[in-house]
This record gives sequence, C-alpha cells and structure tokens, in this order.
Amino acid sequence: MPAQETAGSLEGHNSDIFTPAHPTISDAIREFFDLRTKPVQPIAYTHKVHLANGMQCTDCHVGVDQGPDARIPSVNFCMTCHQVIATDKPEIKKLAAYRARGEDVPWQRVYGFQPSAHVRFNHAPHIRNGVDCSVCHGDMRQQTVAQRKVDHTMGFCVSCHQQKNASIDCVTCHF
Amino acid sequence: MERRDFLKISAVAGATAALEGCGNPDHQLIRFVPEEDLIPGIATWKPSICTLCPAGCGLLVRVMAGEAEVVRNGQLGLLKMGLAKKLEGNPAHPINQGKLCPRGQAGLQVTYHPDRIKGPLVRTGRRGSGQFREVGWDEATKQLVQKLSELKASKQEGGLAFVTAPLRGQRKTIIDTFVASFKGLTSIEFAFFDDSVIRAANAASFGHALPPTVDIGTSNYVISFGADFLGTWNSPVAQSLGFGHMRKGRPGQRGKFVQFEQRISQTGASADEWIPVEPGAEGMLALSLAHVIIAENKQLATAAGHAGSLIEGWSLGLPDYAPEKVAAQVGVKPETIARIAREAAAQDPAVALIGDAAVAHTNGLFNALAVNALSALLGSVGKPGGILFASGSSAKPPAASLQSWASEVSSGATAVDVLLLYNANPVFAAPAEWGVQRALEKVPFIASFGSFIDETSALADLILPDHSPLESWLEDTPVSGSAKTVVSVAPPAMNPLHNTRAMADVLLDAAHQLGGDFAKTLPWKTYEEAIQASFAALYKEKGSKTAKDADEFWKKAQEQGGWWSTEPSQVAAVISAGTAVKNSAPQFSGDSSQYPYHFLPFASQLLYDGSLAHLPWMQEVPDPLSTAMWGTWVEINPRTAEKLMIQQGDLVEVVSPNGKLRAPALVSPGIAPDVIAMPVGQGHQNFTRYATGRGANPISILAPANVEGTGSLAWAATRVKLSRVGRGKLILFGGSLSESSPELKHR
Amino acid sequence: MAHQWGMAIDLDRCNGCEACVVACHAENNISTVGEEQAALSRAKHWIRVERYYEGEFPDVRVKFTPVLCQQCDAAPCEPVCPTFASYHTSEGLNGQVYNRCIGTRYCANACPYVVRYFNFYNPIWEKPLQLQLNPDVSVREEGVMEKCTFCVQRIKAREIQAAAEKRELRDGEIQPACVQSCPTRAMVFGDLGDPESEVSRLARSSRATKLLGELGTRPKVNYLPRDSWHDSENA
Amino acid sequence: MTAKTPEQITNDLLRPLSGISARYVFWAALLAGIAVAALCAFLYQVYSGLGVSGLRSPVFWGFYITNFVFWIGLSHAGTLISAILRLANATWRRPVTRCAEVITVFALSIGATFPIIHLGRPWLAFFLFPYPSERGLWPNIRSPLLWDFFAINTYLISSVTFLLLPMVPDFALVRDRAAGWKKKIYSALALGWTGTPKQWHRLETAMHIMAIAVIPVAVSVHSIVSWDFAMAPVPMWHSTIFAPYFVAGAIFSGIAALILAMALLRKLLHLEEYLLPIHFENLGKLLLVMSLLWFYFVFAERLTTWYGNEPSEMAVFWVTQHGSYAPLFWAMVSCNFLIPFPLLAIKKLRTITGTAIASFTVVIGMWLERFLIIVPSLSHKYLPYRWGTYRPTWVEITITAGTFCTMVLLYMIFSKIVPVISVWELKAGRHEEPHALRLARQPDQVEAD
Repeated sequence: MPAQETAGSLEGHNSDIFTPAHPTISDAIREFFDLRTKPVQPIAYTHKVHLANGMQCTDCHVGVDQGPDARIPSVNFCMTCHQVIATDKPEIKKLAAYRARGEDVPWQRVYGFQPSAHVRFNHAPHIRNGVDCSVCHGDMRQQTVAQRKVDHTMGFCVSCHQQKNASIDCVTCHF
Repeated sequence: MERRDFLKISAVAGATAALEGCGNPDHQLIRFVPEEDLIPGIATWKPSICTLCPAGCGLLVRVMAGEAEVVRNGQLGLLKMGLAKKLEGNPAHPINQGKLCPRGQAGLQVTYHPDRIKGPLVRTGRRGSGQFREVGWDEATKQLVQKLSELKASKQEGGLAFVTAPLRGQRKTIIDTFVASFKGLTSIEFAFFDDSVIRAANAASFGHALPPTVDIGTSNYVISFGADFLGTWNSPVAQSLGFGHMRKGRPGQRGKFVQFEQRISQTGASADEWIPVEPGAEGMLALSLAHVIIAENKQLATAAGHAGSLIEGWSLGLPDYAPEKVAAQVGVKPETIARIAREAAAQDPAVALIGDAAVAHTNGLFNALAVNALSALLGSVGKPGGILFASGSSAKPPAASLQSWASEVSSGATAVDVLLLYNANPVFAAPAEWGVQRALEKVPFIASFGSFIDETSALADLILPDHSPLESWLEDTPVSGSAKTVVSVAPPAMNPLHNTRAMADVLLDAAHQLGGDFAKTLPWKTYEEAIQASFAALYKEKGSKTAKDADEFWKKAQEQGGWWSTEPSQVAAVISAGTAVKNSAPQFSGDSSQYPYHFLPFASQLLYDGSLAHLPWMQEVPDPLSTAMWGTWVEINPRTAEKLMIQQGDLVEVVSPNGKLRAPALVSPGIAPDVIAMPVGQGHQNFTRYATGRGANPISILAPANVEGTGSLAWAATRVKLSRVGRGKLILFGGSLSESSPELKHR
Repeated sequence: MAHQWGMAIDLDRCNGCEACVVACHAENNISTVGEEQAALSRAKHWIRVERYYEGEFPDVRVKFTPVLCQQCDAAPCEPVCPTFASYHTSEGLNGQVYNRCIGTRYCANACPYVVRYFNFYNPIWEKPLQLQLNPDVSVREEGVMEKCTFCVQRIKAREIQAAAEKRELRDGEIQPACVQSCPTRAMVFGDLGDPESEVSRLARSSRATKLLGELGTRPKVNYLPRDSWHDSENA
Repeated sequence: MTAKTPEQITNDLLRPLSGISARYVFWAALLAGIAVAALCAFLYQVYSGLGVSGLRSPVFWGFYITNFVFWIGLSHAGTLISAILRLANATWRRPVTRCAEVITVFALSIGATFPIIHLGRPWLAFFLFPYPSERGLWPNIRSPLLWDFFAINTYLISSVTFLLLPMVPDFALVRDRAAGWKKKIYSALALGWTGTPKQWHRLETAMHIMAIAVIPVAVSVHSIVSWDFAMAPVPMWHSTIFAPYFVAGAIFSGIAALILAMALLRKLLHLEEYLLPIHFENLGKLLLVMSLLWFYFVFAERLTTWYGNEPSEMAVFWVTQHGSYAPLFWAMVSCNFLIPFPLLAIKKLRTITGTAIASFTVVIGMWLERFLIIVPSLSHKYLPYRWGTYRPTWVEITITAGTFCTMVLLYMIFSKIVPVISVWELKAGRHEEPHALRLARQPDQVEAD
C-alpha cells in the first residue's frame, strides 16, 4: 500500500487532519529504529492449507502481476468459497460473522515500507522478471498466518538488484 | 552493519515505549465491505464534465482505489472505494482537446472539501445563525414536498421561485418544467459574469443569441476589446488552444493579437500590442477602426451587412468616427487607430471580439454591436479564423432578472412562499443595492441544493446537498468553444463520499410525490433516465455512423464523454430587422470631481467570480499578474499611488457612492492612472474555512446601474475615490516587479 | 544510450494561465502551506510562472516565464549535498532522495533558479482532502527538500509499461502533469538523447535559449522566447 | 609593583582555584539559565520543525550559519596566535597563551554544534559520518560540508592536545598542593608528571611539533568554511578572495576575543601583575594590523565587484551599500575599522581600556560581517522574481544568545579548575621578564614544588 496511506493510518482516525508527522514521540522513535509490532490478524487465516489445496497466490492477491500492489481479498471474495466449504470451522464462522455484520475483515499489514523510507515499490516488474514470491515473502506453503519472514532492508533489495544487474539508481525506488 | 544497528549503539536506551493499537484490529475503525471490485495501485480514467464555469470542458478523471472514512447507517468506518485522484482534459472532447485551465483542475478539491455539507440539514437556530440539524433524506424530502403541496393548494401565482446559476440541458428542462407547473416564472438564472449582453448583441447583429465561438487558431489578426479570452472569458481553454496555434502552430505564419483595455489582464499580457482605451469608449474605437477601413476603401461599408446597418451612419462611412475626431474621447492616438485599422484590413482572416468590462458599461450593448459590425466588416463572421456559432441548445435568453425579482419581493409587490436555490450565491455576487438579502428574508421558506454553506444558503431553512460533480451524472451542451455540435454526458466518476443526492433526482422525486400532471411533464424516475431520454432524442435527430441503435449510441456517448458532430454545425441565423443605434456615451455613477477614479472589477484567474474561493489550491496559487496569494488587492498606477502617497501593501479605503471597502494596495504599471482595479472573488463573509473573512468583495460597492437595453448589471460603471488608511497585508509570491533590479537604477 | 529527459517551453505560446502550477500540485502531492506560512515565503510551487513588467504606462509589456527545476547537466545543487540526497540520475535528472535528505538546504542555496522548496513543517491535509493524494508519489515530511522531478513517477510507469509490452518508448508518450495540462501547448517534453524527438528539434531551433545559461549549469529546459509580429511575415 | 618570588607567583596564580564567591555563583547561574533556555529553544525547534526559525525561501541560511562561521572564526584566537608566538619565541606571550588556547577549544566546540542545530532533520546528522552500512552508502566527498566535518574535527582534536600538553606541569603543581578527592583528580590529570629533565625535554619537543602542525590545520579550517560559500554559484559568494579573506577575518576576531578575555580575567582574577599593559599593547598592535588587513580585503572585494558591474552581483552590492542592508553594512565598517583604527593607531589610546573597547566593537563587527556575507546574497540571487528577505525569530535569537553565555560560562568554570596563566612557563621565563628581572638577585630556586 502507498506510503502516505500507511502514514495516514499511523496518524489514526481520531484526528481530522492527515499528516506524515508521527502522532507521538514514541511512534517517531519506533519508526526511526524500524521497530514493528507483530500484526495480530483478526482471523487465523492459513496460507499453508489454501496453497496445499492447489490455489495460487494470484487467485486471491489479484493484480499483483499487473501493478504496484497486491489486493488483499475482501470478505465477499472469501465467502465465494466458504459459503459452502468448512463452514463449521470456528475461524470460518468468524468470517461469516463479519460478512453478516456487513463488515470487511480488518486484515493487518505484515510487510510494507516505513513512510519515511519513501520507497515506491512495484510488484509487477519483479514478477515479470521471474522473481519468485518466496524470495521476498518466504515460503508461504510453510506458513499459516503470514509472518514477516524476510526483512526488506535496503541491503536486501540492493544486493538482489546487483545480482540481477537491475538498476540501483536511487530514483528507481525512491521518489 | 545495518543502519539501525549503528543507531542502537548510539541510541538512548529505553526510549521505545510500546504503542497501543499498532497492528491490532481492536483499536482501529471498522471496515465496510467494498461496493466496488478494485485492484489497488492501478488507475482507470473515466470521462466527466467540468461544471465550474459555463465553458463546459470535457474531463478525464483518474480513479484509483483508496480508503475513505465514511459514515454508513450512522457508523463511521473505512471503505475501500474508487477515488478521483486527478482531473485532466478529455483529449476526445472538441472544446478543450485534452487541456484544462487551473480552475478546472482544482475541481477535485470541491469533492474532498472538508467543509462540504455531509447530509440534509434543517435549520434550528434563527435564520442565518448557521445552526442546522442533520436529518435523513426521507424527512428532508417530506418537508420540501409538504411546503410545495401547500403552495400548489394555495393556487397562488408565482409563489415559487427558483434561483440557479445559468444551466443547460435536462437539468434546466426539469427545473423549468417544475417551476412552470406552479404558474411561476421560469427559473431565475444568475451569475455575476453573465453573457446576456453579448447574446443580445449577437442576436441583433448575426441572428444568433449565443456567445461567439472565436476561431483564433486560424486567424491572422485578432483585436480584442477588453475580453480576457485567455483567462476567464467565454471558453478560455478552447481560446487558449487557438491562441497557441495562431502564434506557433502554423510554421512561417504568426498572427498578431491586439488588446484594448484599461488594465493589463492576463490576456492583455500576452498581446503583441497592448493599447489602453478610455472606459466605455470601446464601441467608438471599433467604429473609428471601421471608419478608416471604409474611408481607405479597404472594404465596402456594405460588406458588414446587417451588423453594419445596425450602426447609425454606417452606410455613410461613419463620418463622425474619424480617428482625429474621436481620439480624445477614446484615448488612443489617431495614427495608432489608423495603423491598426490598416493592419487588420490587410490580414485575412482578421477578427474582432469584445467582452468583460467593455460590455459591462451602461453603453455595453452599443459597444458590442459596434465590434460586431467591425468583425462583419473584416469579413470574418461565419468563416474559419473568424466568429462562428455553435448550435447551442438554450438559445433563448433567461426570462426573469434577479434584480427586478429582488426589488419586487423586497418591496412586497410579489409574495414568494418557497424559494429554491441551486449553484447560485446572489447574496455575495449581486450588488448590495439589489437588496437580494432583504428579499430572501421576506421569503418564508428557502431550500438550497448547495454543497456548501455560503452567504446565500446560510439563509436557507432546508439544505438538500447535491453530489459533487464527480459523484454525479453530468450532461452539458456547450454553446461556445467549438463549431461542432457538442453534447457532453458522463456517469459518476466515483461513488458519493457523503450522504448527498443529485438535485435533479430530488426534484423528480418531489414531483412524483406531488403527483398531478408531473407524471406527464416529468416522466423520468431519475436524472439518469432524463439524460438517456435526451440522448434517445438526439439519436433520432442526428443518427449515428458508429452506433447501431439508441442504446449503443447512449453507451458509446458515456464511454467517450459525450456525442459531437464530425462537421461544424450549420445553424440558420434568425435575423430580425433592428433599428440603427447611435453612439451612447457611458454613464458612470458618482461624479468625477468627488469620485475621481473608475472602479474596474475583474474576474480572478483562480477564484473566477468567487465561487472557487473555498479551494485551498486556488487561494495559494499566485495570481498570474499580481502574484498575490490568500488575499485580495487594489491595483493602482504608480503615478496615482505617488499622488495619494500610497505605498505597495498599504491598506487603502475605496469609497463609491454605494459603499466602501478596505484592501491592500498593489502598485502596478499595468493600469491606467484614472482606473482602480480589483479582482472579484474574495471578501466572503461565510464560505468555508478557507474563504471566510478573507479580503474584500468589490461587488458590494457597485452601483446598481444596468447595461442599456438589457437587464444585466453594468459592473464597470462605478466611480470611486480612495485614500490610505494604514498598513495592509499583501502576500506576494513574486519578488521584484521588473527584471532589471531597482537597486541597479542607483548607478 | 540512456534517455536524457528534457523540456522545451515556447514563451510565444505561454499565456501565464497557471494551469501547469495547479496540475503540478495535484500530481505531486504538494501541500498548501496556508496564509501565515505563505506570508513567510514558504509556499511550495514546483513550477511557477514568473511575471515581469517592462516599461511604464501606457507602453507596458508583460513577460511570462514558467520556471521549474531545469534538471541541469552541471547542476550546482548536486556536488554540494553531503549525503547524495541530491544527485544525478542515470537518465540525467537531478534526483532528490527524500529519505536521504537531512535538510542542510545547501542545494537550495546553490540553485541559481531557486526552484527547490523546503518543508519547514510537516504538511497537513484537512480530511478528507488527503483522499486526493497521488499514491504514486511520496508525501514529503518536515525537514526535507523537494523540487520538480519531471514527474519521474510518470516516466517510471511508462518505462515499466513499455518494458512489459517489449517495446521502445514513443516520443511524446511521457507527459509530465504540467505539459499535459498546458492549454496553449507551450510545453514539450521528451528525450534529448533522441535527435528525432520533438523536444530535440525545438532545442536545436535558432530560437532556443537557456535560463541563466551563462552560469554554465547546462539546463535541460529550453526556452523559446516571445516572438514579435512583422507585417511582412504574412503579407 | 612589589617583586614576586616564584612562591608568590604560584600562590597568585593558583588562588582562583580555591574558593567560589557569591558573585561568581550568581553570574554562573544567570549564564547557565540562558544557556538552558537556548537548549529548550533548540528542542522546541526539533519538535515542531525548522519553521519556528525565520528561515524561508530564498534565504535558507541565516543566524545559525552566521554563528557557525563566527565561532569557528573566533577559535582562531588561541591556537594560531599562541602557536605563532611560540615559534616566534615572543617571550611576552607566556601569560597569554593559555587564555588564548582555551578560547579556541570552547569557541570551536560551540561553533561545531551549529551545523547540526541548523539541520532540517538533526537526528539524521550521522549520515555525515562515514560508516559501513548494508546499503553501501557513503557521504559525498565533493561537498564542502563534508570537508568541514573532517576539518573541524581535526582542528578540535589538535587544539585540545595543544591546550592540554602545557597544562600537565601545572596539574602536577596543583596536585602537590591539593588534598583529598581533588588530589586524586589532579594526579590523574598530571599523568604522573614529576618534572624530570627528560619529561621537560619531551614536553618542549611535543609543544614545538604541535605548534608547527596546528598552524596549517587552523588555516585550512577557515579556508574550508569560506568554501562552503565560495563553491556555490551565488552572487558575491563565488569568489577567489574568500579563503584568505575568511582566515584574516578569523584571526582578526580571534585576537579581539583574546584581548577581551584577558581584560576581564585581569580584572576579575586580580592578575594585574601578570597581564601587563605591554601585553595589551602588543596584542593591540596585532589587532591594528588585522584591522587594516580586513579593511583591505573588504575594499578589494567591493572595488572589483563594482568595476565588474555584473548585474546579479551589483544587485547584492547595492542592497548592502545603500539598500535595505546598508545600516548593518556601515555599522560593520565602523565596528571593524572606523572605531578600532584610531583607538589602536594612536599610542595614547592604545591602553588596556582602549584595546578592550576596540576588541569589543570588532567582535560585534565581525559577527555582522558573517551575517552580511550570507543573507544579502541569498536574498538577491539571479532571478529578481524570487528575491526575498529574512527576519530571525525568538528561537534563533535565544539560541544565539545562549551560545555566547555558554562561552563565558565555560571560561568561568575553566578558570576555577586550571590556572588561566601557565605557572611553569611564567616561572621559566621570569628572568626574561621585566618584573622577574628584579628578582634575579635572590638565589635561584629549582622547581621542586
């Protein structure tokens, strides 16, 4: 998701202004040291099971091969299958409950750059150039709830760009 | 070594307290199920129409997925939805061909404005107190319908008035039909910068009651009398495109452009020759040019045809208008007049146009007729490189004038029970002398369809907020800017952010609830249906090469943003014999001994007539000439300033026979010493956080003089005096006025 | 060879309408600073239309010149930056890397065109105005220098698209927001590295001049000055 | 004036170290208070953004950089002067050197903070520090700011050493007289000095090497500071004269600061018998030379600009000559030349008071000079459309005032910890010095104490 929207959610909905400023000094310090709280997912979604059942990443994360961002599916999308599949499971019941309340599932970000990093990452060209999802996201077949398996530091990006002799010009990613 | 490792070494320990709620759903807004299926980060471009001025340019809206805080059934939450991100011109649209003026591009901020009315409001405090209560649409509509049915029952004449901005297409049809059924007058159209004088003149001279479509692009010689045609006048984007083409679009051929006015406008600034002329003498000047052309047999007087015959003494070669005879009154050297006349006559095509202040004098109609005659004499009417007329729909000039209506109501001559307001802010944009406010206070029930609280809607009892243009169905039939017939249409570019409804939908809804013959006169359930119907009719009339039936025609039109003819439209002129008019000198209110200066209000390039003063972009972008931001100014010639001991930025008081105002002085070489100019747009008492209480409103001190022979305001016919009263606040983006620094003059 | 992005501005077409300025604000998430800060000369307009009066009434002339970052080949702003926040990109742009900027403002002093704008405070959008923000462009924070990027986000997007479609970029395919909006078509953008491109053609024309060219900054924006009308021309 | 035994000398010079008067506490508290206010102002600026300063477009540098240049300039007092005097073996220098070297160290440390204070994002200042990172990014060696970073650090280290070395014997002196915790501290500082001929020899050699080494460093520092400006194409900045101009100005302001400091010490610490009119006389002459040199540089710069008649430079020229900055300009000329010149040139006026007054005006004048080099040029660059102005805010003023107070405070504290006049040097040279000559009749004492 674009940096400024992350910044916006940092700012929080209690304010009637949007600004890249940090709401508290501690937020500023946390971002400075890139300290992230482990995301708590509302539903214990398991990538492992879905992938084991032969689904592809792009089945749910539509658009990841066309543009910058991957879509996080909406509750409706999940329910297209879970109308009938595994309806008895507690987590699926939670899912259905969200749908019933007319709410979307508030999935939490796992990856994503700090706003102050000013990174304009674009998935599509990476996928086109045969970078496997697992390179940056780890092997999802082994993960249930998504974990931040790979640390997306600049060193991580640059070293790969150098190997594949992709551009390491700053403005390739920072603008 | 990692950057943050390095930092941790040098870090203050224990400074990182845990933050509540980060990454935890329990501490965040709920998210609603998205209504649209969107892929994040991928833009789609949707056609739309610019409604911010009468030009009616076509838009392309860049729409991308985003998360908006919205209220759904009383609960605040986040909704993933398509959001307009940028406005650009629609390349397919004949008027603006992909280009867009600064005002049009700021349209985005209308949709996202923090002070937009978020749902229907009912007045709770006393009128004008600004205290309202949010209500649901059902209650709001019920209240409206109830008032209207009471009115219907009372069977009283003209009990309903509907004040709108000049409208076109189905919205106008719906409003007029609606009002008519109350045996009322037609809607009262009001805008400060209206084109009725030019329409009247063109109707008389050329048989087209329309503003001209000036084909500047292929012209070789353009004479403009006061018209700011590159800034705000008529169809500025179309005219700017033409201007660019005239200058450099034709290799080896570059047209000349001469501007006559009292203050260098943004347009005058781009002229090859800028020549100051006495206020109101434009018509006389035009005839003097004509005199030279005829006298030197560059053209036969008869070449001007009917347009010429409307000018007294034309057939005789305008003996009274010899340059040396009129030079003094016109304020232009005889030799200059003669030279311009010869140049123009030598160039083909050459065109003359008039607008803005030149037609806002008491003799504005005469000026317009004179310039029309000159154009006709130059042989450029109805030809490429000259003046053309599009087939505008609403050729008939507005029936009722706000001024007379206001005076009748405030005097009690007419009783109005219900007043509906749409996109018009007469309390701000009409001279105080008209007494619009007094009239409104006499009306027991006022309902406004506006999206913002402004000086006028603040007086409303009921507010039924319209969608923003981007959230709404749009259609338009531009009357100028392209020789082709243009019928624009666009579906909503995005879903509504707030609890708003399209004015036309509310009106249709009300009509059906009122029942009666509305079922016949307004058969459509929604505005969309109404537009579709008009396109069905259009398909029947014009047919189509590409679409096989009305539905496809309708769909295609929506995709490309409208329908336009491939060929220039040919509309028969309706010439009615008119009597020749003689020169009438401009009348100014306030005598010159007491009020030595002409007061020249002008349209702001960014705030237009003030209706855009609420957009932060328009406030902060520097004005092209003054470079002023976030405020207004009074433009004064250096000599005048010296005489009155006024310095740049001083607060000056401008006094007219009808009122006074205060604003900072801007000393500029681009204005006549006997003229004081001031931009329209600032000086709002009540118009969102960005415009309220900022600067002064020149309209407030205007004399209520009218243009002879028309109902419209002669807004350039006021005289003023001014004096320094202290230090003012003038925020300029630009530093030095001239490129050669004043310091260098010390040498 | 790598692209060398450049621009040509025909001042004979420009009518100073400010459309480019608003287009730039909309495209590049440039915040409005408000009355108080504007009064302190802290307004940010990556592109501005300079207006100069010449002469005195009644013989007054006005001159408009849109001034944006000239993307100099010998840019004074680049060597002075101690952290490489301001640097020369492989495509000849004067890059500004916000996350690397520590706010010495040395670049802004060195720039003879004064086209670098500094965030003296964190920008603020009163909700929901922020919904307009362009997700393709960073929102710059307090203490960071910013300036015209030739709409690098549009350049990148087109390059990525062209690569996906396995084709070369077409001349005129990329249009920065200002160029796209210009109602008189006064601005032309393209690849100066390609001698066939429209912008190269204009750069070669006898009318082409550079702003403050005498300083040796080798700007990549070419100005074609206002022409005058000669009777002979059309006679 | 009565004759002094080495014992008396030691007593006199060590007296200030013992006991703190109420007046001292009052002034210390006052100065500390203002210094703390400045610190708060800075934290406030970090918290709310650089917008709280008066900086704006196009004047992106103002008070902070003025102070930076001013303090770095002032730091040329000591090291350079005392080094030169040492090498020139000017014996009258002996009581002067330490006061001078202290000014250097303190002024330098204060000046060095300003480049950080003026940053938009001071918490990222470490980007200037070349450290290996996974991102493979290094600072830009082409940037004069980076040259500053290294030059100033080098200068600081060397002048601190230069200051500390000759202190060692005096620390030993204090150690031998102190008791308790003081003794512990001073014996640590004394680095086991016992005053053996070997140690004496080592010290002398070290001092000699340092004296030679520090001069080019000092010159380079202010040249580089001047290049911060001269390297940017800004009217009136882009000039070859800048490096020597700045170095001369630096020494000029340095000497002034030194005279001022000495005058105060003399009064407050009752060192009338040690800081004699001759010292002020000699330094006054030096100041006179520098004043003339300064005037010569300004004259040369102005004259060439005026003849050059380059429009953009003329804009700046006129705005300082008789435009909006003229009052400041002429104030600067008076402070740096018109007032000090007669005071220093006329023998009768070249008294302690005279030189002190002259020095005072010079310090002010040199601050103005830095300001007038920076602001008028930035506010009148090439495109008149973007000409602007600059007004400092309370934040900048507070921080500026704070640094002056900090300087004085540090000096006060120092005078309580270390004898401000080098005891051993004075004794060593006493037989050469007028008042010491009168002691010659007495049996020579070995520095046993």
